[in-house]
Amino acid sequence: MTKEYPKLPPEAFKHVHMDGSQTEKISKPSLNFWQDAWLRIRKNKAAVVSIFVLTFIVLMSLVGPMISPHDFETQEITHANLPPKVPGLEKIGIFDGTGKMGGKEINLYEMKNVDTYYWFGTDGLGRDMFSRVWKGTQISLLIALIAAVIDMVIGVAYGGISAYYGGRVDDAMQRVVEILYGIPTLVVVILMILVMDPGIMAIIIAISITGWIGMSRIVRGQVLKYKNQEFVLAARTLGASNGRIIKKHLLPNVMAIIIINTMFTIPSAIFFEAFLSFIGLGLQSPNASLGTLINDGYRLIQFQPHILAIPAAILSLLMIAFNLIGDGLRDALDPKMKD
Amino acid sequence: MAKYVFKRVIYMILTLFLIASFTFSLMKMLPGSPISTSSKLTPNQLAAVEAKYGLDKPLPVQYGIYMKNMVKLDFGTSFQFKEASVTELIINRAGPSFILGIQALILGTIGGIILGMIAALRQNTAWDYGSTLIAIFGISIPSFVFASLLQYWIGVKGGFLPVGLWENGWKSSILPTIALAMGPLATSARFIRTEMIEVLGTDYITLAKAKGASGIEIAFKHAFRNALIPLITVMGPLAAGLVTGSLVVEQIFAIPGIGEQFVKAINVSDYSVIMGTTMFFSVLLILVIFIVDILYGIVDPRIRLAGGNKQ
Amino acid sequence: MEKILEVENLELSFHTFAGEVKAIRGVNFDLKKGETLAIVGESGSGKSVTTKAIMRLLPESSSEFKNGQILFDGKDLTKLTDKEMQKIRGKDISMIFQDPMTSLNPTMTIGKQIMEPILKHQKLSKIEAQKMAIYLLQLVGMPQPEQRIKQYPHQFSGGQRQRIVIAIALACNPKILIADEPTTALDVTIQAQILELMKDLQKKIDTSIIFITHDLGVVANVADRVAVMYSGKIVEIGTVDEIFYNPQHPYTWGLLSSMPSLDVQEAKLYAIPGTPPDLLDPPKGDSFALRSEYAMQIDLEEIPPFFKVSDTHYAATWLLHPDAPEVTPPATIIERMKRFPSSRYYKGANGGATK
Amino acid sequence: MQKKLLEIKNLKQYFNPGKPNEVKAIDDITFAIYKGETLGLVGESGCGKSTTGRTIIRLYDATDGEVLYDGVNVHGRKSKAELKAFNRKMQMIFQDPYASLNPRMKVMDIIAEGLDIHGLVKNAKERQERVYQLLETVGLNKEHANRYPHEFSGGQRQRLGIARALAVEPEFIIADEPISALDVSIQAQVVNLLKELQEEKGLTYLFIAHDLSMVKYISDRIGVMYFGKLVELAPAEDLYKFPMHPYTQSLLSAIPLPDPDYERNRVRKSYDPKSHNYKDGENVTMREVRPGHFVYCSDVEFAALQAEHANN
Amino acid sequence: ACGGGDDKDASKDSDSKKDSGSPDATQELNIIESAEIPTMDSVLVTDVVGSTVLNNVNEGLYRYNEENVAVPAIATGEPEVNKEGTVYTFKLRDSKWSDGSTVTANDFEYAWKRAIEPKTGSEYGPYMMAGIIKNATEIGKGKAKASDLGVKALDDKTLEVTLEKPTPYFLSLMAFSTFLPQKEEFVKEQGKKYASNSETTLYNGPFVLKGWDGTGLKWQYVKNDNYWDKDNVKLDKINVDVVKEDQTAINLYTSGKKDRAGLSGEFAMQYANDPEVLKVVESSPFYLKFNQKREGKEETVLANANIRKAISMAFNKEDLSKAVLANGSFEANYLVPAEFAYDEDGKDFREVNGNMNKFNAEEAKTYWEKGLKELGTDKVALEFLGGDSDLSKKMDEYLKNQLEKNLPGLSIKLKEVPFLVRVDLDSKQDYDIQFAGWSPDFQDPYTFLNLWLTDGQQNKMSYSSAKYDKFMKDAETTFANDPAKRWQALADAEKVLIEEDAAIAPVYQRGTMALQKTYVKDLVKHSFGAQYSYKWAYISGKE
Ligand SMILES: Nc1ncnc2c1ncn2[C@@H]1O[C@H](COP(=O)(O)OP(=O)(O)OP(=O)(O)O)[C@@H](O)[C@H]1O
Ligand SMILES: Nc1ncnc2c1ncn2[C@@H]1O[C@H](COP(=O)(O)OP(=O)(O)OP(=O)(O)O)[C@@H](O)[C@H]1O
Ligand SMILES: [Mg+2]
Ligand SMILES: [Mg+2]
Repeated sequence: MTKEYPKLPPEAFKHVHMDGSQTEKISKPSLNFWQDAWLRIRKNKAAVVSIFVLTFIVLMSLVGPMISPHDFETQEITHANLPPKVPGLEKIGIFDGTGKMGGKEINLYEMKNVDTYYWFGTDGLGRDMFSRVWKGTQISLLIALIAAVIDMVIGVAYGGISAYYGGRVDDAMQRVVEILYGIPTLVVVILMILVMDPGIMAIIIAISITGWIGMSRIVRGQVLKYKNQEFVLAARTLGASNGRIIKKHLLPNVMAIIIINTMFTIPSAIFFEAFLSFIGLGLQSPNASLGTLINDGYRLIQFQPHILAIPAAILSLLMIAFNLIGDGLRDALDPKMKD
Repeated sequence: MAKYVFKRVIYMILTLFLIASFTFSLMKMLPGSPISTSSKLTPNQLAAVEAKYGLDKPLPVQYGIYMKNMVKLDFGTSFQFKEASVTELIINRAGPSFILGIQALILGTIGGIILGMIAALRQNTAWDYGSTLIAIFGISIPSFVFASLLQYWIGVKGGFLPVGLWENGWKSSILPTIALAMGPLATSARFIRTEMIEVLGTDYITLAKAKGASGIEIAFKHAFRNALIPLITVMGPLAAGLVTGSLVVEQIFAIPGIGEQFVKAINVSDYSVIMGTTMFFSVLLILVIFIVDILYGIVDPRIRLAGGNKQ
Repeated sequence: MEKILEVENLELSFHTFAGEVKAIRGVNFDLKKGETLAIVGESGSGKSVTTKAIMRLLPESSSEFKNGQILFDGKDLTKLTDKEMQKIRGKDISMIFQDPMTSLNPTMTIGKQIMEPILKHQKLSKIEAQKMAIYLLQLVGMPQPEQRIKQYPHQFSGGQRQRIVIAIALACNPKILIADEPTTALDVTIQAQILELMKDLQKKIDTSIIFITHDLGVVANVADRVAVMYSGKIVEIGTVDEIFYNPQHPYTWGLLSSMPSLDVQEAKLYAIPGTPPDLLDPPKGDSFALRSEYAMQIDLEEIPPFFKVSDTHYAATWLLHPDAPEVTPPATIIERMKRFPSSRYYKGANGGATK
Repeated sequence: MQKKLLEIKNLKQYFNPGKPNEVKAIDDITFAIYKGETLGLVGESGCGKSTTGRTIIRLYDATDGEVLYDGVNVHGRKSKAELKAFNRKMQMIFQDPYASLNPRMKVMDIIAEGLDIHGLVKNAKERQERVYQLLETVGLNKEHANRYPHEFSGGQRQRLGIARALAVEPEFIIADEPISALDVSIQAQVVNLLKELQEEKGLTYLFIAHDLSMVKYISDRIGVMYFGKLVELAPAEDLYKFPMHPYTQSLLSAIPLPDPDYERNRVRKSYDPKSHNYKDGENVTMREVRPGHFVYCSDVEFAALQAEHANN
Repeated sequence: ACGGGDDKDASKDSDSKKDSGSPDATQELNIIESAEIPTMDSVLVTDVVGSTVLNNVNEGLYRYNEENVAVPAIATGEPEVNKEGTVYTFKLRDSKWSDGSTVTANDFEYAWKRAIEPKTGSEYGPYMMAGIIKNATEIGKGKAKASDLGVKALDDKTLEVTLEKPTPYFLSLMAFSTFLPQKEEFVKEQGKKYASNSETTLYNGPFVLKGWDGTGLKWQYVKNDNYWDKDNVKLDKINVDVVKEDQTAINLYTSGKKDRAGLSGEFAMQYANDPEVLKVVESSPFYLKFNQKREGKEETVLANANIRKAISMAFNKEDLSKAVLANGSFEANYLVPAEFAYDEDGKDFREVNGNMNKFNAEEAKTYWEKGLKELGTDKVALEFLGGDSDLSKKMDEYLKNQLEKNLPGLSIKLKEVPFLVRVDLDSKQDYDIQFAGWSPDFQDPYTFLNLWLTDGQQNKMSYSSAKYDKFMKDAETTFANDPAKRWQALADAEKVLIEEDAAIAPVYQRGTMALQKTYVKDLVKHSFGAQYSYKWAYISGKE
């Protein structure tokens, strides 16, 4: 380790005065929590793609029914059960309107003398699947959204109160949850729907009956964790009221988890609606949701695969998007992943 | 431990009591009874039939009788099947559902665990993405669609497994089991993946590596058991989910299960069957949750004496 | 003494969301047989990363060896395959971690955890391994080892768990024992016990120890030699007496001065101003210069090389350059230097203190 | 060192009383803190130091005993206004610099929280001025006001915690291991700051730690706790020179010092609570062995100690 | 006799033409049912599946033959009838129960009296007997005892039935399940367990039931060696499985597991030209009911005849049946179905009235505007009560769409509920328009037309026409023994109901389509009552 030390000019050894507090400077731009999360989620390709996909689907669900030349309700019975036909794509041999009939592949548009294009085909009543699918997406998303909001409100309030007040309150409230948890959700929901008029309202109420339990447990766990954190104790020693502590300290911290959990609640609400449709407790026609469309379509897999495939694909895309965004958010909002 | 079990059993009974009361009152709220709507009955016949089912008594009395009989595991007679006792009906029908449920739970969790392990151990590779995709498809495609696809492509087109019905022993159960297992499979795959990744980052895994343990030893001897703990907690809901799935899958595969019968009972307002089946499902679910909690203690030594005396 | 481990010019980076973290920026040191080398430095200076690099325990996906080598038994550890590394880990080199609460697998009996490296690296039967485990527990002073090997980690106190971790590390009589802040999470009284235990064991099995800590008191207690790290580099290395009684680097001065002494009542503690640099964007030149009151122009421009103070003592500061002006260290350091024979402030063995 | 600012009398704090998992976190302790002094409290992990601090500041309701602040019982029934007034007089600094700042709040709001709660500022401008001023007091600058806690290092965070406590201009501050989680080089910054503030504002501190060397540096008097009990209380210098309780002796003997020569010759004493051999019904209490130096001991021990220390 | 209009079970059926070919060695048929057997007690049975099974394992005095004509079965031939047409005396042939004992006249007497006994709770007993068999009505009202019923075993082989009044269609009733015999001794011995599984039931028909546990989804028919006409029964065994999903049924059929599967909707279209497809006409008309008084009190817009007429002509029935239902059903412009009732010359009842209120958008609109003017409004909102099966939902959507399109100002709100809920709402008259249908209980137009008497069974819609009631009264009493006049009176009543009053709007007559393997021969499908007779079926050419 012996070496020749470099020869240096004397001014190199001039003393410079250093102000230690200079290093206290933080060079990074100041970002708030959400900006920071956004920066991080932006690096998660899957989540970004999902956000785009989701945005696209949401947009389409709004404009889709309008851009189609056909109305979602109008029946053209002579055009029933047509496969998809898209101008342009038909030339390359896909979406050209061929379908099965009596075991043979034939162009059904020609057979039925139809010269308009149905991009997603038509259903058994000759309604345009394109506008129906987007309309259905709209309703599914709406159901999911409302259900998620209700679930969030009840779940957060219940879990929050239970954990924050603790002791007897918590004990009693958790017993109730335990009991609710012991009842098969499906059974409760079916029974509830039976006494209500079927329809969106019934579905939403059904989903909200027990859907919030998961959320309440998560929120409770989080609040329990945070309520004894030192920053909350600090607020208490400053004389902060319960309201202030909940509003300023607990809620903002639990928010991330709530949002993540909602990302997973939404697909399950959509899925649940589809299931209710299957057992005949879902939406009333002619309203469509992805669930009812899939339900209409699954029996026709063999002949009219498009009636199932398109809504199922959109449902899957939605699910995947929400799940991946949820995953992405989980990473982005996780304090352990800081920097 | 005994104290803990005792406490749990008390809670279970309480839960069941509440569920029973809840179902009872809901049933009474339902529009259209299987009897009053049989418009062909003459008034005095109606009276006779109502008397037979005990529907002529005031509600509180009916409730009392219902509760009393329930304790004796007697849920009355079905309305749709003349003279068939609901208990017998459930016993007859529970078998196939049970087999399917257990098989699906086993297949689903084991499959999910394998898938999740692969994803976690090969994080951010094609393996990971592939298994995540399978998992998400499992969550996003309704089980009835799976059932239909399997029935057509494997049963009809492939021809090597029964299309439906419950008569070729375990062979008949393969397709429905797969259709049912997709949900649990997807859920457990995602759970295990997340947990494994979490566990693989802990200090004790680093210590195990420092001891010279190989990748496989670490994954299975050290990480697996710890990653399993949270999965066990969701086994209860998973099992409950199978009940949901079974309604559909049984109907599609024409399997004489309890779920299929539940749907029918709802459609024909067969009160006693609805109530009996609800209670049956509830008991099952509560038991599953209970067993899961016990299992939890076995897998996780830290909570072995939960509720009992802490040392 | 024979060198058992040589770390040469080690450079290592992490790839993170925020960018490349240059955690290790040229680390050189060696370890001799049977000695204890302490690595000190403040949080984030790269102590753990250095040792984890030796053990190859860093996440492969995000860490990258940029340069340098780690020679052990003539092999460069940075080049070994995973399989080859597994044979070395736990057998030749073993490690004790900082947090006794989290370093044990909560779902495995401690017996199994102790037996694991034994079964792995020694040709022993299960029964022999179990005997060995009991012996090891006895060695680390655990009462009733026969019963306790069947218990789970949560049934032990923090101090006991740390003993178990030590027992695991000792299982195969390793040539090198790396202890990464093994006592930071413990109470002073338990810390003292553990330190004594480690010293005793070292005598028995004659291993070399790399001991990481930021507590200079602990260093004074255990170390034969000390390496001081700052922002990913070793800034000073020497025998324990050289570092404590004749420190040369302003950072070492700062560290030593900020410890209050039990005998003297200072009016005000010396505190290093500011905070350590961000390794995402390390400053040019001497990274300590920004916080140093002895900073010179050259510090802001060029990274100082190691200057030799004695055969065993090197420091990376331009202050040691033959042309550099002489500076006066802080008073507490001068106090220390008074006790060091080759120091210019030497005042005799007791530091000139009049008692 | 005349006026007693805080008096703790027979304070007890039991967790889960009556249940099998009962913890006697504080078991009957009595001491006083004088205005303007720093009382250090040391003891091993889990001996009840934090609990003592938290009970004093009313984060826990005492199981028994009294805490008198300026002669007023802190734990008595209080109106909202009284409580607020009390909250302004007494503040706390926490151990964990990461957990003690709300990660979702900006520094500005964290520090101003006390100002908001007590209505100490009239408008946004004044609020901002005050926060800037507080930041400067703790050696940070106003640019930091707009940042989030995770952008700060441990030492900086701890200084933020101090600024938050100072915002309401308290007279008495409980510092619960404010430096244990910090690096050696940063510890000194915080301790210096606390000392400076004390001189400037005449604050009174209860300084909790388990590291005797730092405590000795900052404290005027030191109390040693062992398993929920106060076992020794003495002026700092005196405690260090004449540790009397065997636990104190063991604690002192365990502190590693940055002095290799000293360390080579260290003899560690261990403490076994059974060594006292107290008999049933024996009167074991705090007794004054030297002026201001109290030890928890029995009559017999007291006599022995007095004999030993009489002429020092 | 089903009061609902849910078209759920419409798809399982058969054809009735005579096949030929020599039987295979293995005579085993594999079929599908759409629902479980609720009970095998012939006096309690109300559903199609139960009736079908009873039809194949038991035999009454009469049985529907391959041509859907009721012919003597246990009865040795046509009964003796007194000249007022009120006392029938049947002679019984020698036949045996499956336990070897003889079927006696007492078995009939016992079963019928058991059916009328209120405590038994039989729905069809009082319903089928009231007003026909002597004292049945009184017993139903509790004014007489079951033992007073006008049926009597004169000896083991002679059964005498006394009617309330002459009933021209009485003999066709004798093939109905309610009138099957039951062996008293056996019934009493089994007690509550009677007919609750295949072991506790006694059979006297072509087959016996095996492997039915009372609630299960499968059972078998095995040839009954004690059956008197066993030489004409060719099948040895029939395996039945309940499959509730059409798609599954077809998949089972395609994979060769089953010999027959119903077809509907898309499947029907896809298989339309398949040689294995059979089409059958059923005797069930479906129609819209117009409720004139909501809950029997407040008049609805449907009390206006023009509005009703407009609606009844405003939808395309042909498209509906061909394109929407596509299951073999066809347009109906009448109530009494085609190919159901014939006069003495064998002329279809339909030839009298022909079509009424055919689809005509123009005309409908004219009536509509007229009706709206009378009501003094230009907007009408109506609630449409329908079934909740996929098919009926699809149809409801179509109807809604058609009506709203063709009748400006009309808006329809669909309410799709489970069958029992619909029955409940129907009985409370809590709907505006209801989709409903009716299956005949016996082979006479009367079974349909009596539904809309002022207090008629389907008349839960406040329809009341003195003219209609008068025609019906005439048919029932005045012309009871004058077939030609009676026929005309019934036709007139139908004309009033549909054309004049548009009280209901016919939609379609149910037909079914099924896939059936060509090797299945002579499987007889009935157009009402029990669905199938397997007595004559056989397998030929499977091997
Ligand atoms: N897996 C990782 N990914 C990214 N950066 C890392 C990783 N591990 C360590 N670092 C960074 O490397 C630098 C050195 O960390 P290291 O853990 O070696 O510090 P240390 O000296 O051991 O500190 P401490 O006393 O806190 O343990 C730090 O800036 C740290 O943030
Ligand atoms: N909320 C609580 N419920 C039950 N037990 C508690 C609670 N808080 C503290 N304890 C127990 O009381 C005892 C004293 O705890 P305390 O936190 O006061 O110790 P400490 O001296 O501050 O230790 P440390 O140095 O680790 O901070 C411990 O045994 C602890 O487990
Ligand atoms: Mg470290
Ligand atoms: Mg503490």
